[in-house]
Amino acid sequence: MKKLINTAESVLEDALAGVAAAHPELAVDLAARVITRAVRPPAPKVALVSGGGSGHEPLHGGFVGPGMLDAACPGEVFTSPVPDQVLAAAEAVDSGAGVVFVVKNYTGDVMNFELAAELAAERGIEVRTVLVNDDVAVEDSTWTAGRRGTGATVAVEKIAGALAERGAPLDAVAALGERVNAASRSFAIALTGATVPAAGRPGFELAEDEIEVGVGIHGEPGRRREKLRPARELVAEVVSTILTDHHLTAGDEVIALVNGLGGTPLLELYIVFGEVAARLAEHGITVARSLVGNYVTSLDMAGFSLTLTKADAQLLELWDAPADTPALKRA
Amino acid sequence: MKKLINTAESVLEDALAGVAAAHPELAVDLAARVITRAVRPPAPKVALVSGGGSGHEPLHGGFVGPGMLDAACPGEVFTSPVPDQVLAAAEAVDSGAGVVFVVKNYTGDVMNFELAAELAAERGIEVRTVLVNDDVAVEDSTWTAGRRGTGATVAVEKIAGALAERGAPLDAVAALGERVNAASRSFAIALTGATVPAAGRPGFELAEDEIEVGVGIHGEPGRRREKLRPARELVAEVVSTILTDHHLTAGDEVIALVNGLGGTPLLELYIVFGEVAARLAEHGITVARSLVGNYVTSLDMAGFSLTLTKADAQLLELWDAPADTPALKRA
Amino acid sequence: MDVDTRLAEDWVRAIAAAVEREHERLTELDSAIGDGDHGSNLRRGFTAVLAVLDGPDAPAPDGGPGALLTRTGTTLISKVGGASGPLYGKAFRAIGAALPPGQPPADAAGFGEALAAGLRAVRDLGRAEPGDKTLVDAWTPALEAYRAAVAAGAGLPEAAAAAAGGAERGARDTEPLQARKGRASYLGPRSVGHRDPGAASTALLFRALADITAG
Amino acid sequence: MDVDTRLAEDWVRAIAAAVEREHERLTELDSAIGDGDHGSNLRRGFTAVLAVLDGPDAPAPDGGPGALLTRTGTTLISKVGGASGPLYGKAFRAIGAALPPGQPPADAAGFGEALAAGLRAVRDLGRAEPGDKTLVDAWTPALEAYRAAVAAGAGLPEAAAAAAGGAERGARDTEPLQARKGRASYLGPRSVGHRDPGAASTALLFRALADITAG
Ligand SMILES: Nc1ncnc2c1ncn2[C@@H]1O[C@H](COP(=O)(O)OP(=O)(O)O)[C@@H](O)[C@H]1O
Ligand SMILES: Nc1ncnc2c1ncn2[C@@H]1O[C@H](COP(=O)(O)OP(=O)(O)O)[C@@H](O)[C@H]1O
Ligand SMILES: [Mg+2]
Ligand SMILES: [Mg+2]
Ligand SMILES: [Mg+2]
Ligand SMILES: [Mg+2]
Repeated sequence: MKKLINTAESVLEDALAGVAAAHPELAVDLAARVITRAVRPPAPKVALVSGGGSGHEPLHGGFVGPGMLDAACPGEVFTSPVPDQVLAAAEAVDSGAGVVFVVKNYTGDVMNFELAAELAAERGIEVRTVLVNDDVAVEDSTWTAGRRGTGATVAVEKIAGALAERGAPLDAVAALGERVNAASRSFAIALTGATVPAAGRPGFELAEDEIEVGVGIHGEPGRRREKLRPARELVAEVVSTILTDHHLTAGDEVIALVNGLGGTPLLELYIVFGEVAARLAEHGITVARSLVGNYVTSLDMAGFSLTLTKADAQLLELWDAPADTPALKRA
Repeated sequence: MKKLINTAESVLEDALAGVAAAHPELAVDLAARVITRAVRPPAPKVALVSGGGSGHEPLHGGFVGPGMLDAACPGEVFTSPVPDQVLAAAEAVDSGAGVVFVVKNYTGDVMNFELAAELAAERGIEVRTVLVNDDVAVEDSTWTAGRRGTGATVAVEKIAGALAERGAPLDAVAALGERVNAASRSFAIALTGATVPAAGRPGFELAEDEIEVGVGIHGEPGRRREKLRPARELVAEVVSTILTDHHLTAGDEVIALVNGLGGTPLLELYIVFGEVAARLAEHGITVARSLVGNYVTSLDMAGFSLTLTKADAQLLELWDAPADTPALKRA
Repeated sequence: MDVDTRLAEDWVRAIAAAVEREHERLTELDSAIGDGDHGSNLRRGFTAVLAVLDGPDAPAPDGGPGALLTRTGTTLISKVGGASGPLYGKAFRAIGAALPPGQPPADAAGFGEALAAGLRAVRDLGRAEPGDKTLVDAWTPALEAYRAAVAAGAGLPEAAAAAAGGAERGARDTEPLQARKGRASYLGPRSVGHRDPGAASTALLFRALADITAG
Repeated sequence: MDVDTRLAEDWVRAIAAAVEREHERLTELDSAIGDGDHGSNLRRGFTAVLAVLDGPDAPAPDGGPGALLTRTGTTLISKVGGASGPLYGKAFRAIGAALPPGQPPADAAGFGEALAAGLRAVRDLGRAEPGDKTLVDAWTPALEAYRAAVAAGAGLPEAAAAAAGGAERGARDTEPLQARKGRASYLGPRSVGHRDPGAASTALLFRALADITAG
């Protein structure tokens, strides 16, 4: 394992010190492990708090700022934050208008945010939770912990964040977050595993011509292993997997996110995006807005995920609304 | 080699199709291989044109837009663009006020842009060339082709771009670009080699505990190979190498860019940035502005580069000026 | 032998030592069907628990075993994260709550009730059924073996030894199961053939109890 | 044997074939001390040259060798990129310019002047001296050997064979050199011990000339 770290144990601490040094527009509480905006928005405003394991940067700290999150609480690498942290975040940003937790659907995240919500309620903070579960690689059945939350988190944080910034009430912000999630589907393919610093080697190893199809963002193996094929074929399959699940039809508009998992060059992500746009055009679906880049990563994993969010006028208008965060800016 | 591509031969073509699909704010001439702004700035305005081999994304196409470049001409992977391309870019964006070529100092880039400048002159376009050569890993002597251009390119394009946007004349824009370059120094360390699609395997291979010190952004090997050490030690050495060359002293302000080479997670880049800030603080140097992320990459290479630009009021003011490009936005 | 504060502390320290010894194996199990952090999660948690026990703010020696175990649970919740943090944290808090202060130290049967409360807390929070390939699959046979031993007249040492055996059997028996809860469930049929990391750590927990109570 | 359009075209096609055959080796040489693209650069260039020669807009058979070689150079400039694109492109354009239309086909001596113009163009643009570890180090001994052969009364076939030998020797002799130009110069002393890729491709170019002129 080769990594630019000091020790495997201090990864989160050292990275937070870097975030603090790099972003005067953020306030980083190194002890509580909470990232907030340096300048608090005018109260009252519904606050958005998100968090999850580290290793997915810029998610979530990179999305703290006007128009998106009020606070992020990063856990250890690939490990959900602890309830104390989430509570500290909620207490730091609640203006009395309540707090929306944006939680990706993983057992650990769900439980830790649930405990934090209980503690917050005890302290008189009103909390709503938006559970993000967009990954169609996982069947949503009694046989699984439900669909994982991945790329849709960006859309939820952007769109619900924009609504909150305009002063909408707690239930409206949470309901919109849920609507964005319900309108979103994702699917990922990995070319390599991810190496957690503390583990020291990749979560899974692939041969020189193998890919992991339907992989998760924590180095969880996918549902099957296959031979690498040209981008065109891989994308065609990913698009049709999502469309099958999503019931998108000709004439629909989408927000499309081609997301790098951390180790894939932007050059390749653009190739993937070109194929996505071409395949969607064949189905009569219009890409109304798009993002191409590393937004929800999985450490050094090579590969990509595609997220399609079915768009309508309200979602697009809020997607276009101003945002000023380290990783997503809109004038 | 595992890459998300269709064929090694069509990488650039396919990626440009993706750029065109992803960015309605850009105009992509797929035949000429030139990226320009979709909306032309009001004429007359000095135009900035840059380009170089592909594989360094978001450089340069990601910096086309208000406040930065007018056009980018991407060559094949790690290969400078050809003169026809550069000429096409210059012709597309010259408003009569002249064109500044921002050229990274590599023999191929220098020659191709030089030929293009001759052709442009023949067509009555006034051209100035700003040569970027910030890489202190290379000695600037008769024993080398001179220092390479790396991370400083971003600062040159941002700052000179801002000045051009305000209507400054050709010589002033070029002079400022040169001043930014002269104020900048960079140094890079790689943890892995980069794999050019057409070559099919890494330009160099490192053992599980080796790093390449003073590496270039084209997979050119560095000046020496060493054992990996903690980020703190690597950064201390990189900072002191740059400071030795740069004559920065206590009280100076810098713009600091911690740049990922493509395969390194943002989490690690923040760790590196934290160390950079701490080391500079020890020297009494203030980080006035910073960027942390993938800006001048080398395909899938793991590693980072540090660029320090000595700042003054003018440079900071222009650094902060509005920009609206895919990879760098400022309100 | 009754469950006094000393025994509770010995147990927690023995678990911490076992986790320190075995964390790489736990992480390896988690790499196969999860995200490769179970060992480091528990290690971080029990390192924090030891720091509490050795720190200026340690639970008072006369505070009773319940307070110590509750504090252990609270510490795990606030340090571990992931799925296992809340689950083990809530479990220890429930065990602690079942050993209230001011009562005489629990005997083997009483401690069995406390362990049952721990399992109930896990199931309430995680909603896993036996057979879902989680730590429930180690804890359930551990508790059954413990109770059977107590019913047959065993004291704490024998009951704990039986529980350790039951937990280890249970952990082993997760191998052929297809996971239905937690991260391993995403793998579908590919989760079959691997031991559940949480069940493996539960086995460490009961083995530690057997070790410290054994002659 | 004189240098007519047919011979010029044969030469260019033979270079293209050699590049197609050897591009992986050239890229490998460039990986060691450069950026690993020299083979694919030249391959892309000569593929384009062949497309021109075979295309609707091919140089007229009666246009003369100069026009064909100039066109080859122009195509290389507009397709290759990198350092080698302008260098070889300018070289071919200079060779072509030295064989103006309306003149009788050059003989061995005349073609030697054209080859010298090619080298001058390379040196004007790249400012490399012999010993800098560039294609100049193959082209210079090739030209010397060619001229020596012509001075000794040789015709084109023998002169070309001599040039090919000189170029190959020159390419081999770049191995102990430390690079002072191009990307390899960044390596400093680490460039020693590797053959320069551009010198190796120049050797292909002269070997192709020898091959097509040989009996
Ligand atoms: N719903 C659940 N109920 C009980 N145990 C669970 C549940 N979900 C996961 N687990 C246990 O948690 C273990 C994984 O813990 P850990 O790796 O620390 O957390 P994470 O899965 O968040 O990375 C699994 O092996 C399993 O035994
Ligand atoms: N200044 C120069 N003069 C002559 N030849 C040069 C010069 N710089 C580089 N070269 C030649 O170019 C070759 C590299 O070509 P190529 O790999 O295609 O371009 P790049 O270095 O831009 O990737 C080198 O091996 C060397 O022979
Ligand atoms: Mg985890
Ligand atoms: Mg090159
Ligand atoms: Mg885990
Ligand atoms: Mg090269």
